[in-house]
Formats: sequence, C-alpha cells, structure tokens
Amino acid sequence: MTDVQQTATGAGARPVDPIAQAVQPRRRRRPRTRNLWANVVPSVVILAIVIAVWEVLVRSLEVRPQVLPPPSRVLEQGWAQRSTILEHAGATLQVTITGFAVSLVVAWIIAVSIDFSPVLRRGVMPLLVASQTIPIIAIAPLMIIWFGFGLLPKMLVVALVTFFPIVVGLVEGFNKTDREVTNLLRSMGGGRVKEFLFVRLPSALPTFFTALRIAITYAVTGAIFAEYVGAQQGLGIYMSVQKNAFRTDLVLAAVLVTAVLSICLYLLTFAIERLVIPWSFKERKARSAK
Amino acid sequence: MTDVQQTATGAGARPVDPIAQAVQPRRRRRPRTRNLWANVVPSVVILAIVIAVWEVLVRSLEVRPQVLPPPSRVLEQGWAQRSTILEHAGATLQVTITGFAVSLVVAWIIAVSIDFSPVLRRGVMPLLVASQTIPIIAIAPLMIIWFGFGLLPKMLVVALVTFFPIVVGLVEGFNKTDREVTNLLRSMGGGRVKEFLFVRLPSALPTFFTALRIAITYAVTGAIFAEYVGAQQGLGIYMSVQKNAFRTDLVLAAVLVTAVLSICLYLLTFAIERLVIPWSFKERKARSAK
Amino acid sequence: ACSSDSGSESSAGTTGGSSGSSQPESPTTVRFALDWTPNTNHTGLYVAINKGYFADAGIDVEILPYNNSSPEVLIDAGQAEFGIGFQNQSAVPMAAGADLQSVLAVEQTWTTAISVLASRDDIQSPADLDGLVYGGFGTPAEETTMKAVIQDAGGTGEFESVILGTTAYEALYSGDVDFTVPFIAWEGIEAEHRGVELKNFNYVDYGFPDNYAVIVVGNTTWMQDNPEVAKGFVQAMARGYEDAIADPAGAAAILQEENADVLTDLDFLVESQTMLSEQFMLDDQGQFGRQTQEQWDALGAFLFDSGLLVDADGDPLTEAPDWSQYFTNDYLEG
Amino acid sequence: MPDDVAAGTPRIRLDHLFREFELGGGERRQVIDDISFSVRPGEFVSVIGPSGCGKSTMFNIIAGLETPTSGDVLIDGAVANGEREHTAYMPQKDLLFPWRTIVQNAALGLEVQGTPRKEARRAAAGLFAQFGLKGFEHSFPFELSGGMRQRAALLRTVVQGREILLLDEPFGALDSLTRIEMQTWLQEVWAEHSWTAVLITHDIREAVYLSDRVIVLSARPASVRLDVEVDLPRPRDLSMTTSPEFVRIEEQLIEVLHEESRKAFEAQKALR
Amino acid sequence: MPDDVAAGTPRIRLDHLFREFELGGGERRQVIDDISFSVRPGEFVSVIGPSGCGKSTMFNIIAGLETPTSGDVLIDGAVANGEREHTAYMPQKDLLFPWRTIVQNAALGLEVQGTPRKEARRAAAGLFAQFGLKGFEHSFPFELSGGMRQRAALLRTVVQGREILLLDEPFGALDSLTRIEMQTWLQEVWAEHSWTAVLITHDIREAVYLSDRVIVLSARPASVRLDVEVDLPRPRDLSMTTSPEFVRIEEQLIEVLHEESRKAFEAQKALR
Ligand SMILES: Nc1ncnc2c1ncn2[C@@H]1O[C@H](COP(=O)(O)OP(=O)(O)OP(=O)(O)O)[C@@H](O)[C@H]1O
Ligand SMILES: Nc1ncnc2c1ncn2[C@@H]1O[C@H](COP(=O)(O)OP(=O)(O)OP(=O)(O)O)[C@@H](O)[C@H]1O
Ligand SMILES: Cc1ncc(C[n+]2csc(CCO)c2C)c(N)n1
Ligand SMILES: [Mg+2]
Ligand SMILES: [Mg+2]
Repeated sequence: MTDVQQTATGAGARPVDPIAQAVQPRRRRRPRTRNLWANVVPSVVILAIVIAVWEVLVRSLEVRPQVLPPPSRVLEQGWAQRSTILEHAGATLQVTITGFAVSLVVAWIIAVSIDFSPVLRRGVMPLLVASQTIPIIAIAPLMIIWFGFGLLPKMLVVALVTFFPIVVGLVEGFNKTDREVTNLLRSMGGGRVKEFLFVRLPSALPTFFTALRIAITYAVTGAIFAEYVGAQQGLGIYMSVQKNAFRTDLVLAAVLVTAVLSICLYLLTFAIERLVIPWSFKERKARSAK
Repeated sequence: MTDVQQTATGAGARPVDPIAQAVQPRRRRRPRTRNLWANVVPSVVILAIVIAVWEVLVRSLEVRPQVLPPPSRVLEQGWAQRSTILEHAGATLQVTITGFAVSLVVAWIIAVSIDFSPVLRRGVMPLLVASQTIPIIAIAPLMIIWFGFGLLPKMLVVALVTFFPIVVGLVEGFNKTDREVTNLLRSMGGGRVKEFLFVRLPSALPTFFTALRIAITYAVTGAIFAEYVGAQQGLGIYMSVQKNAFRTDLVLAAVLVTAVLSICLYLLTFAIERLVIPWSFKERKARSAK
Repeated sequence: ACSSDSGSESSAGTTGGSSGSSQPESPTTVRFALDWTPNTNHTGLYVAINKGYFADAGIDVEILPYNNSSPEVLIDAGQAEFGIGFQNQSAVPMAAGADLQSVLAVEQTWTTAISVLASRDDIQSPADLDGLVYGGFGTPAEETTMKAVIQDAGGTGEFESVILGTTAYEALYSGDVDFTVPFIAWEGIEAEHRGVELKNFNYVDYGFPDNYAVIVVGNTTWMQDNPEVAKGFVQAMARGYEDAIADPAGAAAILQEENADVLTDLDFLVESQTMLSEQFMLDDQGQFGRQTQEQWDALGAFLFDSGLLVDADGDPLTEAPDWSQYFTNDYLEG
Repeated sequence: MPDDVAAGTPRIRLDHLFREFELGGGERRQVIDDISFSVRPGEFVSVIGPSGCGKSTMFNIIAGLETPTSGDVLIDGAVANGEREHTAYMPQKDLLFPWRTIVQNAALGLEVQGTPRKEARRAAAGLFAQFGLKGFEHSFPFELSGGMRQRAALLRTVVQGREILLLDEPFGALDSLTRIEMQTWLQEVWAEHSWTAVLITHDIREAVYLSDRVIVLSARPASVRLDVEVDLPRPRDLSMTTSPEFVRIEEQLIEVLHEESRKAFEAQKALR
Repeated sequence: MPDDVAAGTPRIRLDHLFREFELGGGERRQVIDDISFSVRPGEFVSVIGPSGCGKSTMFNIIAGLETPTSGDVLIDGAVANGEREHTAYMPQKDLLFPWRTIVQNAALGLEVQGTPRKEARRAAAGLFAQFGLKGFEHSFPFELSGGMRQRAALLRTVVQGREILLLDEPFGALDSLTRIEMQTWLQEVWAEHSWTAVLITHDIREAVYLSDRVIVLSARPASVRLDVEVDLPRPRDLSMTTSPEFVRIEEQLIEVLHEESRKAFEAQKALR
C-alpha cells in the first residue's frame, strides 16, 4: 500500500541521498532529540577511543612528532597557530565558494541544455563521464601554466571537481518526470518550456540538493588541491609548507580544520534545502513519522 | 500499474546508476545496435569538433607547445613514447588493482558489520562520512613519510578514495530489504544470518555494482594521485616528470592513457556484473524492451 | 679481479664482472631522494650508476623521483638514506633536530641567484623587489632569505609570495611572478636558450656568506649503523662527480642516456655541465666534495642571527647550534 | 449501437481509428485496429479491455497527444486529430505535485493555459466544497488520504472547463472500500454537471454502475468487441448493483472480457 | 458466534489480545484492543477492516513475529505467543526474489528451514501443475504475469506444510479481472486441501465469496465489530455472488465498514 501511494506521484519520488540515508537508520519512529542523541553518542565514543589509542601509542612508543604527533600536540600547536590557520582557511573558503558558484552556474546551464535537447544529451553526457576519468592532479599544474596562479585556475579546479555530480543530479532529477505527467501537462496545453517550468524543474530540486550535498564535500578538498599546486595562501599551501618544515602536527591541524569546514558546508545545504523546498522537508518528516 | 508492479518486490528494486542512467535515455524502445549507434555518434562528432578546433586554434595562434600542444602532436609524441608510457601505465594499473582489492575487502567487512549492528552503524557511518572530508592531498605525503615509497601507501590512497562509495552502496543495498520481506523470512524460521544470506546479500548486489562502477573511476585517478605524491614508476610520476620537463604534450598523452584505462575498467564492471548477477541484466533488458 | 667487502678500493678500470666470493650475495639497497627532476646537479649520481661504481660497492641505488616532499623530510622519516639538499635549506631542519647530516658538497659555492626578467627596468636592485611577487618552492628558508637580501639592499623586505614549485620559472618568464631563484647553470641557461634574458642578484653581494649550493644529505642514524655502506655510497657518488668534472661532455651524455625520456637537448646539458664543472664544483685546493667548518659556521651564524632557526615546536632557538654536528667529510675520506 | 444521425452530432466520434508504433529495426506494433464509436454530449461511457490492449493509446489520440496512423477523431463533428483544447485528462495515478498545495495543484491546468495565478486559484478554490476538500486548500498532497487525492485530481481536471473528460482508471490505485465511496460520490457530482465523460477501468462493476454505455475492447490490437447500453435509472445507488438487470450486464461483460484476457495471455505466452 | 467447546479445540484462538506500540517520548499507540475469536481446523476466515486499523499487526502476532502486550494466541489449545512454527504467511506484495527462479522462490521457505536445496526444490516443483505454473519453473519472476506471481507466492506459502495459512491481502495488487480469476482458482485448490486459512482483504465481495466466516474489525484500535457466518454451499461459483443470501451478507458488511471507515477518517482529520 505504502509503496503504491509513494510512487503514485511519479514526479515527487524522493531521491536517495547516499550519505544522509546511510547515516540515519531508515525507519525512525523516535522523536528528533532522542534520535540525535542515539546517533551522535556512538560516533563520539568511537572517535574518542581512536584518539585515545593514538595518543597512548604514540607516547608510549615514543614516535617522533615529525613522523606522527599525538593528537594532544596537534590540538595544542594548532591552537597556538590558530590565527595563521584561520587566515589560510579564509582564503580556501573563498576559492571554494567562488569555484562552487561557477560550478553551479555551469552545471545548470549544461543540465538544462541537455534536458531540452536529446541529441545534446547523448552527445555530451558520455563526454562528461569521460571527463571525470581525467586526473585533475595532472591538469591542475597545466591550468596554472594556462591561467596563471590567480583565483581563476583554482576556481576552475573546484568547478571541474564538483560540476559533474550536480549535472548528473539535475539531469536525473529532470528525468524523474514520467511520460504520464508530460502527457497531463501537454493535455492542459503546455509545451516543452511549460513542462520544464511547471514540472521538471521543481521535481528535480530534491535530487539537486542531494547532488549539491555530495558536490560540496568535494569542493573544499578540490580547493585545497588546487592550492597545493600553486597559490599564495590557503590551507593547501599551508599544509605543503608545514610538511616540508617537518611540522606534521600543523599539517594535521590544518586537515582537521578542512574537515570541519567541509562538514559545516555540508550541513549548510540542509538549511538551504529547507528554505528552498520546504514541502520536501515536510513530506519527508510526515513520512518518517508514520 | 507498471509502478506498482515494479516496486511490488521491494527486495528487487533496481538501484539508480547515476552514470549509466545519465548516459542513456530512460525509456528505450529501439534495439541495441541502433541505440548504440545513436548514443555513440553524437559524442564522437562533438569530440571531433573540439579536437579540430583545438588543433586549428593552437596552430594558427602559434601557441608554444610547452603551453598547449596541438592534439596531433600529443598523439604523435605519445606514440613515439608508447613503450615508456605503457610501462608506467602497467605500474599504475598494478597500484589501482591491488588498492581496489584492498578497498573491496575493507568495504565489505565494514558494510557487513554495520548491517549486523545498528549501534556500529550509527557509530561508524558519520565517521566514514567525515573521513571523506579529509583532503587526501594532505594525507598522501604523510603516508609516504609513514610507509615509504613502496606499494603500501599507494594502495592505501586508492583504498581511501574508493572504499566509501562501496560501503555506502552496500549498506544502502542491504537496507533495500523492507520490513515485510524480513517478516516473511522470519515467519519461515530464518534468523538474522539467514535473512542476510537469503535476502539482504543478493538484493544488495545490483546496488553494489553501481557503487563499484563509481568507485572504479576514482581508483585510477587515486592511483595517479598517489604516484604524483611519491613513486618511482607510474603514470603519475611520468606526468609529473614530463611537466617539469615542459613536455605538456607527453603529459596530455599520459592523461589520455589514464582516461582510456579508467573507461576500460568502468566497462569491465558491466561484464562482471553480467557474470555475477545475470538475473539483474535479464530483468533490466526485459523491462526496457517492454 | 677481486675487490674488498665494501668495494671502495676497486679501481676505475673495473670491467664490471666483479663478484668476489667475499662479496654479499645481494647488494644493499640505498634509496636516494631527488630534489627536482633530473638535472646537472645530479650528474655524479647518474655517472656512478652508469659506470657501475655503486655496483662495485655492492650497492643497489633506488632513485626516489622528485615529489612534493622535500628530500630532507623523507630522509628524516627513514624513507630514504640519502638525498640532495642545499646547505642553506637543510640547515633549518637540522637545527630543529632532524636526523640529517651533510656528507658531500656537490657545489662549493652559490649557484643560484635572485632573478628577474632583464627587461624589468623598474628593478635595479633587490630593494626594488618590495611589494612584488615571488615565485617560491615551499621550502622553509626561502622567504627569510629573500627578505634578508632585500633588506640588505635597503628595502623593507615586504613582498608577496606564491608557492608554485616546478611552475615557478614558467611564471617568471610569462611575467606572472616578478622574481624567483633559478640555478644559474640550469634554469639560467635554459632561459637563455629560449630567448629570455634574466638579470641576477647574487647573494654574496648582499651580505650573505657563501653556501654549498648543492649537498648530499644522509640519515645520521642509518649512516652510523651502516658506516661501510655509507662510505661506499658517498665515495662512489664522489667518483661520479669527479668524472663529470674531468669530462663534462661525456658526463652530460651519460646524464641524458640515463634519463632519455626527459632530457633531450644534449647541447644544453653539455653547456650546463661544463659551466658547473669549470666554475662551481671544486674548492680552493682543487678538490671535490669537501666541506669546511668555517663555511658552516659562517652561514649558520647568519641563519641563527636572522632568527630563522626554530626548534621542533616552532620556537626560535636560544643558542646557536654546534654546526660541526651537521656535516662530515668522514664518509668521503675514510 | 446508437445511430449518430438520429441522436444529433456526437460530441466525440472515432472514425476507423488505426494506430501503429514503430519499434525500430523496421518492426511495427499495431495497437489499435479499426476502432469506431461515438459519445453523445453528456453521455458517460466506460471503456474496458485487457491489460495492454491499447486503451491509453486510444485516450492519447482522443486527447490530441498522439495522432492516429489512419482514421479520424471528430469533436462535435469536426476533425480534431492532434487538437488538445477539447479534452481534460485525468490519469490513473493522481499525479498531484508534492511541491504544490492542493489549491495550487487544482489550479495547475488553468495556470498552464495562461490564466493569472490568483484568478486560477480562485476558480479552483470555488469547487473545493463540492469535492469534499473544504479546509484542505493549503495542505500538501501527502497530507491527504488516497480518496481525497483522487478527488483533487478530478477537480484539477474539471476546473479547466473542457467539453470532454477523459478518466484513465481514476480509482485503480484505491482500495475497494474507498473506491466504492468514490464511485458513489462521482456519480453524484456527475449528475449535477453535464460532463461528457469517457472512463477507462478494469472494474466491471464500476463500469456498469457509472456508465450509460460500456465498450469492451479486444486484446491488442484493440478493436471494439462489445458496446452495451446500460439502461438503469439514475440516480443509482449501491443496492442497484444487485438488481437482475445489473447482474445480467455484468455477466455479459465478464464473459467477453475473460475470453479476451485469455487471448492476451496466450499471445504473451507465445512470445516467450 | 461458534462455540469453541462444541466444535472441539479450535486451531487458532485469540484470547483478549491487546497490543500497544511505544512511540518514544513516553507516548504509546494502542493498535489492538481486546480481540478474541477462534478459527476451527479447516475453516476459511476473512478479516476485513478500515485501512491502518491493525490487521497486519494482528497477523504478526498470530505468526509469532510480534508478541501481544497482553492476551494470548492459542494454537490447538496451547499458548503459542511468539512461536513461529505453526503458520505460513503470504504477504500482499508477492515478494518473489528477482534473483531466484520461480522454483527456487517456491522452495525458499523449505530452504530457510534447512531442507537440502535439491529436496526443497523437488518438493516445490511437485505443486507446480496444480498452481498453473507448469513450465515456468526456471523462469524469473519478472517473466510472469501478476496473477502467476501471486500463485507462485501462494505456492511458496503452502509448500512449507504449516498448519495455518495467513494471507495478508494476497490479491490487493491485482486488477479486478485477474483478481476474479485468482479468487475462483483459490477456492478450487482450497477445496482440495484442508488448509486452515485466515485472509485479510479490503474487498468485501472477495471476503464473502471465499470464506466460511467474515470478521469485521473496528477502526484503530482494532476490536471485533462483527463476526458473520457465510452459509453458502460449496463449491461456489461466480453466479452465486448475485444470490440474495450473498447480497444480504455483502450489504451488512458494507454498512458496518463504511461506518468504521468514516470513524477512522474523522480520527485522521482530528489529528491535523
Ligand atoms: N510509444 C510506443 N511505442 C511502442 N509501443 C507502444 C508505445 N506506446 C504504447 N505502446 C504499446 O502499445 C500497447 C498498448 O499500450 P496502452 O498503454 O495503450 O495499453 P492499456 O490498454 O492502456 O494498458 P493498461 O491496461 O496496462 O493501462 C502496449 O503493448 C504498449 O507496449
Ligand atoms: N512498530 C510499530 N510502532 C508504532 N506503530 C506501529 C508499528 N507497527 C504498526 N504501527 C501502527 O499501527 C497501526 C496499524 O498498523 P497495521 O499495519 O497493523 O494496519 P493494517 O490494518 O494492516 O493497515 P492496512 O490496511 O493499511 O494494511 C498503524 O497506525 C501503524 O502506524
Ligand atoms: C635545478 C633545480 N631548479 C630549481 C630547484 C628548486 N629549488 C629548490 S631549493 C632552491 C633554492 C631556493 O631556495 C631551488 C631553486 C631545484 N631544486 N633544482
Ligand atoms: Mg493504460
Ligand atoms: Mg496491513
């Protein structure tokens, strides 16, 4: 029954968010707070154990901090250098955000064009897939040769790393609309453009946000990557320099900051989603409460 | 009707392969050969145009080959160096395959453990998600400090890059099994282990292959990446060296080889899938022929 | 033809088939980390490989190509036994307690300079570099070094720095950065060949003491544990360099032969090697490879005074280190 | 069969309709094989036939979404192949958009046709009481029960003010109880308006209960196998489903249908 | 209501069954509220009730998949709360596994219970002719029509040789035509075996047509609203569905059910 009900509105089928889905047990019946609690506690416990074991092992085996510093030292030294690290993090964030903005614009343009032209779709999609097999690490240095070491090549690297999942998400989202909905709209007198605006676009939004979520975690890493290859500032450069200065502790501190940054951006997408497509949230909530 | 029918067997719902799906129009009614034709021709045409424009532009603007060589030169020089490139490609392939094997083993172990223990799931999954926000570019050089220039750190990088989608695919796949199937099996006298063997495992396989496909394209890039950071052989090191020797043409030739390698592995997964879960193929074919 | 255990006494004329019964069955593997893509700074290594000097010493050399990690990091971490270093660069981690020792001076004097495009009329002295952009390599000492030079020339020492690594020179030629540090005998000649004229500022003209521009660095603990292998290695390498001094053209050809897929322009290699061999590799006594306490002390004092030296926690050193610990001629001579 | 001339110009007339699909590789599949029938203004006609026989294809042709390979659709006597402005179409699944509230969903047709938003929504809201949706204007579809969703979908269909309603298994996804309620309700609202309606259904009882005429199609390629007038008085109520006349028609339909279903099934088996 | 003592020990007896679910946050939802009834050996009982009233929950309790909050399930007179070995269960969706052929699917229950593969499949294959599946042993589920899949699911259920069959809306997903065919067929095979069966359905006609007794449950929390004996002779055929006795029972059920449905609906509305 439920299945029938759910798939009945073809256009509204919920996309699968691999991450969000994997994180949360599928059928939750418990209220939010308790759920959060149950979700957070085990990870924190495991994390604490890992960190404790690391600390103890490193200290007892007297591993040199250049090779592997204890977590306490990472935090301590990272804290001592917090202003420098934050400054670099700011630069990275700028690259991430501008690059991601470019990525979004490009992805939307490609996805919408593809949606309107089946020939383009068949022509472009395989190329986009193939483009993902190109090792960015090899292209990034060339980018610097081509575009200098300003913001541009870094933005391009971020865009290159992130646009693909967004395009796929959008194209897939647009295609959620099944034949029957198209027929319905056409029977009402709507053409391809109206079909797009009234159906394909709104029904693609949940999938779009799922893709956005996946893409944004790549974005920060992509930015750091681009910086590693050549930059004035940024966490990538910072890590590279600190590594050559034998400061593994500071490298790890910067890694931590990167992870925190990514996770924040990841969580931010939920807030934006809630703002843009509140109906999707309401629906999901109602369904899980059943 | 169709929708009801398809979702009726909850355990057998087809996973969505973002790439495969995006490449092919959703409802194909035409026979295979013509379809292939229609799919391949547009991409080849577009690719040919891009290459031609590139060639003409580079030649007429007299761009120095160090900056951007014409495609003809890439092919020509790449061909001249084919034995060296192939040798390096062999090394990369070795890293890719051993690393991917490790990744598979680890992913299965994690996914199965998670499937059997909800606490573990809630504890481990958020950590795995967080682990994906760690910039590998920063960790890879540390790996070299820790594990040297041998196969180990490179295998680890490949595994680190690829295990996550596989875990997510598997966990998601295992969870495709809905309450009613579980009830059915339990009413037959099956416990958790039997449920896993009889239902969860086989029903997860299609999703697993989808994830495998996504992961394997990352694998080659991951290997190259690891080599870039430190290796004695492999396409990564080849590209790095050639870039420093201002041989952009050879860098691009190696990029081409990388892409071809990735695409071959990608296509290989289809063959393996067909071998392992023939029913899934038959079913899909029957459905698209309808 | 018989040779002793370490093979250090075997003559130059050894014909290769030297498998004395006393020699260990499998040669010891020594890993050597490079600082850059193969170039004339490395000639001795490739000559020694090519001519079998390492094999004679029972050593199998494994070359670790350049990557984003500096050789010092790899050697300190025990992932390489030896590698290329630079006196002014390697001194920094040494002072911070890295497990490193310099065992061979490949180039006796500065062979790098601060370079700008010759066409830049606005830059007449390092003082004019204030506010401009430096294309850097991500090594710990470089910014401080630049700063010291600029200040000595009367500037403030405030400039921007972009870490580009191997792309730095392209960026200089294309004008994307204003100055960087080429090796005169490598990027210097290369620039000339491609028609780019450079203007150089030499360190010694701006208060810097002299510097062994290229050295070979080893892992101290490992060398102490394997003194014979270390000696065999250093001496074989020295012989390679000595051969290069004696016959630059022949050595250049070997360098090319050993790196056929990257080095193609033999004329360029010969020119570079000739310059190195003739101008930079021998000391006052006409000897190769030796380092002196005076030069280490002088440069060390400069580094210490400039506040560049820090301990493992990043705190500035309070007293000057004992530089005699950081280099040795023992493996070369013993 | 009713005589067109005697009864005036029929609202819909299908005139020797054929339809084939190209399957690629030169193959063709014939789906509709010479269908002709008429629907009078204000008449309620049900079409019933084996699964996959071509019912929806026929609807698409009437709705102007597909063109016949040969033959014509005539609306009020004029050829109207490919014209979409005459019919409003209600699919089996409700196809309510989850991102629109019920009133927004109901106004969809008008909005697509270019009516200003406000006006369209006002028009739609006016019918909510009659459709038993009062108070649910600003709910989202997932907040409604299956029957209410189906009513909303019908509202979306009729508010367009088209001459003809095409209902493609509107109650197929509902459970039997809700279905019976919806049938009763539909027959009430239909009595108030003078809609011309064609209904596809798999439910024989539903067809007889609601219709003035029931048309049975053959297995694919679809042709008219039977065209039965249902001469029961209106308004009908549930008790009438047990009347001898009702039962007679039902039995007649079941028999023909089973025969066609069996044919369709045999054809499917032969394919294997 | 039949008297247990007079009729011998009932096969199933529900004795003042209650069931609540914890909703977290201290809230509880009562789903089953004091259900008691018995099923005689060989009897066919249908259970009918509004959507979401608790029918499946009751089944799960009988099947031993859930335990009652209070009250007991007695099988052949012995308390059997949480015991799973007495019943075989057939869900609404066929739940055939796409990776198993039909015979492998049919043998699933035996395999899970530990019967060696070959033997299990041989046992299952023996029933194929009777279930109209001869020749489809090595087909995959997607190659079968809806009715055949449902028959395969029933085969998978009965081959386990359990004393009691629990059928949870087995024909809910079929279209009306196929459904009627399946009902006729089920009633034939049931006549040959002496299965004790409990059937959940939404289809009143189906309930009356197949059962010896029909039990109507109230809206949630479910309790027994009505327990009607269907005293029609067997074997029954379709024409019997129009007999006065049949119609009388049907009308009685419709009335009670509508009342309950309305209650359930009101309750839902009140929640908003
Ligand atoms: N565009 C098309 N190309 C090829 N075949 C088609 C096309 N559209 C429909 N068909 C085929 O025509 C036949 C009839 O389809 P249609 O949807 O009209 O049947 P139906 O009677 O509505 O079936 P159902 O009862 O399942 O709704 C089917 O076999 C279908 O596969
Ligand atoms: N584990 C559970 N926890 C909380 N509530 C539950 C649980 N299982 C079922 N329910 C609730 O119990 C009620 C009855 O569910 P059940 O599935 O038994 O109904 P049903 O009569 O089978 O419905 P349908 O006709 O739709 O099949 C529903 O409201 C449901 O949400
Ligand atoms: C041939 C050659 N060219 C450039 C560098 C890069 N590099 C590393 S350290 C250093 C000195 C400046 O601080 C320079 C120029 C190199 N290693 N070898
Ligand atoms: Mg249809
Ligand atoms: Mg139920």
